[in-house]
Amino acid sequence: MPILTYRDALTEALREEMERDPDVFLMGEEVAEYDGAYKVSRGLLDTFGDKRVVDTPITELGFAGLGVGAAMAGLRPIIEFMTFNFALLAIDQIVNNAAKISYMSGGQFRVPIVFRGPSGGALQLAGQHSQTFDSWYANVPGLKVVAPATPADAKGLLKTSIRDNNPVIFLEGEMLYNTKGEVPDGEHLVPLGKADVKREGSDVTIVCYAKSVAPALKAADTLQREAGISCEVIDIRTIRPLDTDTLIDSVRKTNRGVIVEEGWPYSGIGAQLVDTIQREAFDELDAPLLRVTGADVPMPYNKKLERAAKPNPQKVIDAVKQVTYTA
Amino acid sequence: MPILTYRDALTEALREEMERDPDVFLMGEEVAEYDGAYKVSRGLLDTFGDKRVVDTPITELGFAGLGVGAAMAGLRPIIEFMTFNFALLAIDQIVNNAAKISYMSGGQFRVPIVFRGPSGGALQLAGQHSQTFDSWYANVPGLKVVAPATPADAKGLLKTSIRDNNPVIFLEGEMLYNTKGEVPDGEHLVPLGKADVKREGSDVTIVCYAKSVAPALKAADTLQREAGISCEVIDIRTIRPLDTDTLIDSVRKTNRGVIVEEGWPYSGIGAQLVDTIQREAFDELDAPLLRVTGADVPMPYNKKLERAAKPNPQKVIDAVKQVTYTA
Amino acid sequence: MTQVQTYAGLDPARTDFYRQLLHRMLLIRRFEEKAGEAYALGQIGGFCHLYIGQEAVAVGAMAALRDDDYVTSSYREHGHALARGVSARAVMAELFGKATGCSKGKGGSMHLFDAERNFLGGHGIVGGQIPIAAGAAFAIKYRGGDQVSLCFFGEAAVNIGSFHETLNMASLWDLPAIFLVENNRYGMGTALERASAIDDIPARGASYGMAAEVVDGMDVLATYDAMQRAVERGRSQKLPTLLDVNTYRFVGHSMSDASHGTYRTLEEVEENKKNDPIGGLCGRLLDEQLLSHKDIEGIDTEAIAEVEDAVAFAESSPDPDPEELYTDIYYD
Amino acid sequence: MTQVQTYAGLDPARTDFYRQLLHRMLLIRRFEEKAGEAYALGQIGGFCHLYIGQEAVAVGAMAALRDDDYVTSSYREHGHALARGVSARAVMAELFGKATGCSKGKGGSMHLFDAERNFLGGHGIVGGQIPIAAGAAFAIKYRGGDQVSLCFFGEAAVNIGSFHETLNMASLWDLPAIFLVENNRYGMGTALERASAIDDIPARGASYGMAAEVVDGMDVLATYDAMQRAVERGRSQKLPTLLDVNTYRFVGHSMSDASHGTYRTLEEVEENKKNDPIGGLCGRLLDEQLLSHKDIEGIDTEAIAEVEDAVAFAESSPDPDPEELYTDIYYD
Ligand SMILES: Cc1ncc(C[n+]2csc(CCOP(=O)(O)OP(=O)(O)O)c2C)c(N)n1
Ligand SMILES: Cc1ncc(C[n+]2csc(CCOP(=O)(O)OP(=O)(O)O)c2C)c(N)n1
Ligand SMILES: [Mg+2]
Ligand SMILES: [Mg+2]
Repeated sequence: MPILTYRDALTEALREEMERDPDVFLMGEEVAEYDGAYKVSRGLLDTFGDKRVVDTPITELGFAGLGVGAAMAGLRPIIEFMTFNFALLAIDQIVNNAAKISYMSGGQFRVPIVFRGPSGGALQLAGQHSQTFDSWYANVPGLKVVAPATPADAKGLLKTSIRDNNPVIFLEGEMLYNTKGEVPDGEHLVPLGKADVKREGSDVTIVCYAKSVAPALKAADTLQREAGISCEVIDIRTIRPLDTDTLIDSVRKTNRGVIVEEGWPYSGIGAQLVDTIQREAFDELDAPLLRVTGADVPMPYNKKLERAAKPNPQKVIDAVKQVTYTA
Repeated sequence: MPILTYRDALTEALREEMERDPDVFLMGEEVAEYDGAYKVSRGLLDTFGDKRVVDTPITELGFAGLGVGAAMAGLRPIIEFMTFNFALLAIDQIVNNAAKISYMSGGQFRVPIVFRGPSGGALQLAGQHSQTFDSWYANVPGLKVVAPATPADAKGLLKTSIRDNNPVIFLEGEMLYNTKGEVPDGEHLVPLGKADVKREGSDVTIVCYAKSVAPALKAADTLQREAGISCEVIDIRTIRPLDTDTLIDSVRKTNRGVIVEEGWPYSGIGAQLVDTIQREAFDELDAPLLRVTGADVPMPYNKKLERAAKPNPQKVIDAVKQVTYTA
Repeated sequence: MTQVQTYAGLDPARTDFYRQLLHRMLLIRRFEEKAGEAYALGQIGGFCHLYIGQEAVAVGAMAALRDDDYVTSSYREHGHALARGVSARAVMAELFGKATGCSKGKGGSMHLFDAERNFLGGHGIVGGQIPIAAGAAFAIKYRGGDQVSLCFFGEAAVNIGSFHETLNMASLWDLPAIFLVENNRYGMGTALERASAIDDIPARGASYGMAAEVVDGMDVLATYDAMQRAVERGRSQKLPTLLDVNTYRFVGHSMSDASHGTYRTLEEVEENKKNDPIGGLCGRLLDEQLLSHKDIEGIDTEAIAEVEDAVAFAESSPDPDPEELYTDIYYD
Repeated sequence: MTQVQTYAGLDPARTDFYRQLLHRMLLIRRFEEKAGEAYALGQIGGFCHLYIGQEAVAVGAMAALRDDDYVTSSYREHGHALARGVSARAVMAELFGKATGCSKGKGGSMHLFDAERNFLGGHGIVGGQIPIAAGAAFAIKYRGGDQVSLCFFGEAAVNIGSFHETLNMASLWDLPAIFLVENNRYGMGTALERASAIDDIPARGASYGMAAEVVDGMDVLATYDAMQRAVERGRSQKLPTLLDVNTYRFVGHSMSDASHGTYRTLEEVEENKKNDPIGGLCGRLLDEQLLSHKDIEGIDTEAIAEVEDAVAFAESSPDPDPEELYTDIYYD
């Protein structure tokens, strides 16, 4: 299988879907002439022209809403947010229009649109540029929320998202763009709503997605090696709809769980996973479910403070040791 | 003690704080000449004039941000959103500026501002006007989130919020404005971060706030009367900061909990409460914690569907019976 | 660029067309009157924003459109839906929350939709529909079609960000969109001049290099004419237009708002009612003897009957099935 | 209303003032050059947007202000902070993320703050600072003061909703605000005319009934003069002003953007560099013999020393305590 970066995998997905369906277009700030602020749309303007790869003014609310209207009129827009921090300005269009128009119209209109871009922190981007609102989008009925961790999933999930007839929030990671991995050749589609067991194990279930997969796997490695603790690592991949079955099956087996996410703790994704797991597998739990989250602070600029604010393998290890009472 | 409506209690709080501190002003759509869309600011223009009671254009992002700047320059703005549905347009200013400026400036600037208005559903207002984003605001470090259920708390918490040196999201309820209750005479301040045990009990803890307090209390009544189940009902009142101690103490006693909220389930407030409770009181729990939430759908217009989508006493009763294994 | 159009003389050969316009306006008027009654009876709930006084705008504007054009509106859209050809039955049933409504009872008064008629909805967030309409115009251009996308919104919406962002894009990209400001001079209780630094709405268009026109929205034919120019500009030149259509609502903002008292006087309302768009058209048709009093009465009777039929239909229609709570969240 | 100001002749009596302007511009230039180097060395992280080429704007504008006026800016604000009098030490230490930085190392390059100097910050969301500046202006008016509130933002920000919403309010309410568009002709890689339906920024002001002026932002004295008029309008008439200050950035948008190649040519950049604002002022001071080459060298040496001191200070300053992660979230 070819080795691709996460970035190139996304570019391939965009290219293939634009080739496949002339109704698919890409719109956003700097996506065309500049090849994308993070170069995810590299080369697409050359191939598809400025009708289908459209640079916008700095007008998040406007072009997000324009995408919704274009989708209602039959197109399949892909709206790039330079980062999802800026999507706060557009969130009214996402929540009140994209997510609700199918329902409010009694199913007459569909809104097949993908909102995509990097989400979460990178390095020293400070308070306004280091946030992730995964749990907000997941909160909203009518949206689907996808957050791939690997190049293969980036490609396969983006292709599926573009073909979906509903609004999809597609959360990428600036820190993931340069990561590499095998990506299956040819048509590669990954279904929404299906978790991926990244590593099998028997003692503790570690649930993670997107950027938190790497520290989770690293922690699992270390724990196996140093403490003989066998961790099952589950990458949920799709936040909404959630693959509850895979989670519950795993916890039924391990009787313990740790959830890792980049976002803030209060009512984060992990909170919902805890709620779901304790409800469905109460009797099988041998310890409280623990969470490793981003620190409950605006992201500081200073490198050391920032590092301390983020999830890392050691924090996962500590949590696993706590739930296995080996701390 | 005088009996006041929730609306009049809020008006009194506004009036008293505006009298007390000339830096306090009220701004929003229709707050002045129209006395407020829901008449919460009735009479304030007459008393304080249009310098301190300011009608705005329909410009949520703009006047929310203007409030932040005025607060940085030393005033204490109260920004009314006609409803919190419209605050989505302003959420960038709330999250990126109001919540973060103290931190990003290394504590040099304070942003003493209250964003207030009705939140959540009323009657048949349909998808775009029947939402509550409590869990979104609670997710954000730097904000405080307050949601009073009674006239006394409405007054006491609003006064405290106005005096707080930090941004406060103050969630009122359109369906609560006409409810009545005793309000202590004279200076009445309720601290933020302190839950209120609305009813003592020993078998199950029901956690609720704002509009969900009434169905919780009704359910508790019925359960006591008809099934002999004794429910402790806790109104958290302040969503952030959360009075964890009161919650945990109660669950340690009852060993069971049900959480009631109006919002959508995925990563709602209840999810966080479940996370907190199972973590802090794991060994004391005799049943999974259950949640009663708004249905996971955009709010439909039809009256019966709408009714079915909201929490009600019967749903609380069912959940309590489940956690007491008496269903 | 900024001029008030007045219409000069009727064309007898177009009497049928005038009759249609009159019928649509009367249908809307009678529909809204009934909706008000049904609201008082509790048959309609929620927010309900009547269109009485503004009928000439929807009817005149829509008469200039083809079936394959797109229309998007605000929460004050009963009239737009009816003028677009959505049946009185489907609209009334929607207000009653019934399964037979044009949004299956899920949308209600503020969220009327009709996919067959490219009616992209009633929207409840002020300004929220403006970029949506531009999106439909973008799709037209993308496909090389010659339709236009018409967007209705109130004059208070010109102060919100989405208006600004959208007009800039529409002008920058030459989208065949028509931004029709229904300027009834108030946004709820706030008069235009208390919310807008300048009350010259076409000047706003100029700041995007967009053609703009002031239109007498109490005159259905003047509205129709101005719209024809805008439609032409969209269809053949692929350019957007901003229309400042002056009108007046004879009723309160919504059912909970009195028609006068707080923010405008009874005199002002009465003065404006003298300029009733329906009375105006009737007067001219009578003056030029294109229709008789009896003809007009006949049209009105027809409209009343249609509305009564719609109410009966709505009353006898079923509520949505309880399971409908969980359908249509996703489109399959 | 729309006119380019050109400055006619220097006043020998004001040589000290010119010297100060030159010093500030050189300080910014040298500071930014060093910041670029420190970034390359990994001493500065994150996004870092240099101000090289635009120095006359910050320095000319700020020279027209009093200490009790307010200033708000974007992420490209190193120059604004320095021109406002924040010490090079405090700014450099902030870029280094140190506890001694003007935001205690928590804000970084995009979030410089200085409460003592009413410097309301560097803001990272395009347009996000515009309503904040209006809020300070509102506070001034509320208290009956005669200060003004100056807001810096780029020309690409004029297309965003908050610009529109804020300018309407500022004009409607007569707020003493100055909206200064630093028009460097590009928003990242997008030229003004590819993002704005019209490139006439003062016309945008007209649509709010706001006084507007085009200013040569490569000329520090022209900028100062225009600002004086705007300040006067704010202080005595309590009216807002929109300034379209034409400038050019000689460097890339941020450290990861090349100065030329993708969206502008080397020739264009070189052509604009001939119009260097520092060279321009030096040339005139030399021409009119107000300063000698040696004077200028002395000023530059001083600036370089100040920057080197700042770097040494930043390097030797401590990181914030680990506990600082959890302080300042709330203000007590
Ligand atoms: C963003 C937003 N803010 C506030 C409201 C509440 N609101 C509903 S209609 C309205 C007035 C709108 O006036 P205008 O645009 O002139 O339309 P009209 O009602 O006159 O048809 C307001 C403030 C809303 N729906 N959306
Ligand atoms: C709302 C928002 N959208 C996008 C960005 C990303 N971004 C940062 S700077 C910039 C260009 C701004 O250009 P301009 O306003 O002209 O200022 P300049 O950088 O030229 O000083 C963009 C698109 C952002 N920070 N905020
Ligand atoms: Mg109006
Ligand atoms: Mg620029």
